[in-house]
Amino acid sequence: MIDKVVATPGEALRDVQDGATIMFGGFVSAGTPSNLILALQRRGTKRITGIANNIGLGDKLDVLCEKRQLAKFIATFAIRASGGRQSLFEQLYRRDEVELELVPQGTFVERIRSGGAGLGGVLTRTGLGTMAQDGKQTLTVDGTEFLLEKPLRADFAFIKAWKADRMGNLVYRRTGRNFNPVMATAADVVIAEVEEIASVEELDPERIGTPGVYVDRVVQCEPVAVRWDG
Amino acid sequence: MIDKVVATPGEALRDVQDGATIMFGGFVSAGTPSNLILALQRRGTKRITGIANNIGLGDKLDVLCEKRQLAKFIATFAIRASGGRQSLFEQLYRRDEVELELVPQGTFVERIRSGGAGLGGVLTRTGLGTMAQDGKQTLTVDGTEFLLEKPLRADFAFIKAWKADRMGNLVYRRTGRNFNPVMATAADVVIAEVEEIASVEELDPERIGTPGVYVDRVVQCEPVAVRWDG
Amino acid sequence: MVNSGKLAGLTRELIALRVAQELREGMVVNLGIGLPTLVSNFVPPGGEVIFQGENGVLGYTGISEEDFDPDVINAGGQPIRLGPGASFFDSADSFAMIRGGHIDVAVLGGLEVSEKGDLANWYLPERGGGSIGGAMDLACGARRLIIAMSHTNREGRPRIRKECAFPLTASGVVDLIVTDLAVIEVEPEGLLLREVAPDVSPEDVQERTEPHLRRSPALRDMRL
Amino acid sequence: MVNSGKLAGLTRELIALRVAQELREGMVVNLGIGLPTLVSNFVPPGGEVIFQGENGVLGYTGISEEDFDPDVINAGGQPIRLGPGASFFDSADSFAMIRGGHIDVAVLGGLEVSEKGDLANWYLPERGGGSIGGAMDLACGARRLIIAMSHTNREGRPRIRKECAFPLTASGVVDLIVTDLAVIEVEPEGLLLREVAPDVSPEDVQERTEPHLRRSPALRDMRL
Repeated sequence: MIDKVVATPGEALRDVQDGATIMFGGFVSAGTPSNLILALQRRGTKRITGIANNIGLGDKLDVLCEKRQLAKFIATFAIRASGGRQSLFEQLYRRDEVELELVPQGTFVERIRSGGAGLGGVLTRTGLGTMAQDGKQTLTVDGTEFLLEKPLRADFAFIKAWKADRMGNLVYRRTGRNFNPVMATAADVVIAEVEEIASVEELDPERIGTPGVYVDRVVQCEPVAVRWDG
Repeated sequence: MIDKVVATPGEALRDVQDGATIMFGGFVSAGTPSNLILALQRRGTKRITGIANNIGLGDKLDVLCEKRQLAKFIATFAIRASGGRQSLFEQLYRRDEVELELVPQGTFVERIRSGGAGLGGVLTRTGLGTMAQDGKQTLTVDGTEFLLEKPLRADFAFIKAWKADRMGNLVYRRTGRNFNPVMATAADVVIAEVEEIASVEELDPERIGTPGVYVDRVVQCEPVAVRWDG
Repeated sequence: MVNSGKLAGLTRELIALRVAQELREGMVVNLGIGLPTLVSNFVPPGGEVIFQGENGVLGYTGISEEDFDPDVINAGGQPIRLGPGASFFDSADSFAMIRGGHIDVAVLGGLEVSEKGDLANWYLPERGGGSIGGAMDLACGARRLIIAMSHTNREGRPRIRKECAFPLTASGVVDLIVTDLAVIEVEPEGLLLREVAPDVSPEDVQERTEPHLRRSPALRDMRL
Repeated sequence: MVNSGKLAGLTRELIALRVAQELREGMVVNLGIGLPTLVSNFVPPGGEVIFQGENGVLGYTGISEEDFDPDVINAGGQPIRLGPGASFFDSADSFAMIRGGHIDVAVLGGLEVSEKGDLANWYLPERGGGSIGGAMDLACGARRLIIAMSHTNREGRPRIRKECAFPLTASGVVDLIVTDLAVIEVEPEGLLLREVAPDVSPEDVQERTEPHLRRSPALRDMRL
């Protein structure tokens, strides 16, 4: 019988090695796998390349900067535009102790989708004529210029859903979807933190946001409160 | 108050002109807008470019061949591989009276998604080294060769859902999704045939497969029985 | 170009109110973080303007600090109220909607706008560019782009310029600029001054604007 | 190459049964139209092999002609039974799954397979190519590709060839060939004969196969 449920976040992260590339789902308070992030902090994994929408905006990812676990971050929001209290990430960044690759959010999610869908990349007009174009190939198709954006994949994806069953089927709640379903397609090992484990019969096939075939491990946790303070 | 409901399929098709490019959702019996297709037949619109997964496999689209309404079809299944009874489409095709552009199904849906998502195209390995490569640009990205597949859009998309509300929100049922949600994003005018009109409060926000912002007109019809006879 | 003293222009709330007047029933509208998020609170109840949050929601009606539900937020992380006909979707679908031209109006904040409609709103030279978010996608993808911002920066320097000095968000994309002093349309021939704030003269606006402003034949005071 | 008389090879059902033996619990499996669709009926009940239909379903357990529901079909348009943990999705998500390497095994029919693993299965010269469907995507995207077909065509001509004569579906993609006569693995060094059908000799198979077949040290009769 297929059973992807593991007992603890620590067990779910058993093979996350130094130097791993990890995607983190979530958009600030919604759909962030905070228990997995805290377990990663406890584990002390070093030289992580992180891929997430946001870091340092009151979210839990900032804890990975306490002991400099991050080598690089690929994100769309990383430093408050308005100044104010500095996040740990910003402090590291200002001291050149962490690398940041900033990506427009639509390009970010489309690159991850490409990675998960076996595409070699997509053509977009977002970023043309801006710093987001730096180092990228442009292509003219039928008279219109586009940027070629390449796929993003990771060794692990840490995602968060509302409910799961033993087969790894996931149901999301409201804006908790965000990057989670797409990241679940684009990593070698996908670990889902959920609020509730349901029986296979309980989940409505019409409501499954990530089919279990994408998910390797499921762990039930009390959700951690997170809130944007930017 | 937003109200996209129209009374009859005929009224829903009021501005479909000769020469129009039309996408048709559906995968044989599931999610096919058969009432809209029959209304298009009655309307007698000529020189249509049709875009649909299948034609001539016992599906209703074949009726558009009775009076040669089709100039061209872009599809993934169009002629029975095994011979047997000829569809009207096949008869026209054998007499060179209709053009056929055959597209691998994954490329087909990805091209429509590109059209709806504002992308200039996607890179895929599907079709490399086959007849599906003819006339297409190839691109080598990081040492791997890909085909560049360009976006597909249409003047109209005829789609089918289970339920709708007055704002055009659509709920699909089971494998009735197929191409419908993607086609709804890639046409100038989107017309949805549904089995039931529900109040705005009735539809669960978590179950909406196509948000109303994509849909221009909704018409309620008795579903027409269709079955693969290939 | 130097400013000519402080003018009593619109408050942030009144700028948001003026922007809200551009919105109509059935329009799909995305509001950027900051000032633009205030706009949703100035649309009449039941007006059926459909607000989109790029984090994956359509059909919210405003910001509500009561009963914070971490799973019901806008793209600024703020708690939102849902209207009838709301729906949720993931980020891939959300940006397909934005980049595919399905957003009727995007309202974004701005640092600088050029007379050709170039927008700079993500990179502050003194702080670097630490956040792009969805701004580049919205700027390129929305059918109509409204920039809501203060007419000049803290030092009184005009934000509406011949060329943007800051790194661009997108070029040639801005349709309308609403500031504390004026409403200005970006047209192929240049900038058109359409409205001025109460107690603000067209000359006041021109003095605080780098490029030349043509005056609309229908130039009038804002009605707030 | 000429055939050497008719051999009593496996029926279509027994070919499907033999293919089903390749499947394990938890595997995600797509079955092509025709013979491959029979495979789902030969997996033990509760075996938790997860069948995918590219029309947008995961977790069906077999074909059922009772109570036809037009919205519950596989990619061959046939009515299917749903197992526990089934889910539905649209065609974009379905082909992202297929092309992104998330299908463990695809079982497709074949017209010809070359010794390099090239597959031709969509274009019959005498009928033209009127249907591709998902074959090219599945052939390129599945982690393991099994071709289930008759060993020779109606005229007795071998379908396993040095080079495919028919237009290709994809090149270098086939992993295993299961026919009415044999089970043959496609390896970088060439074709490896692993099993023969009951009452069929390795020589019988070689006579009906254009390229040279290496014999597996563990060559044996199929266990059905």
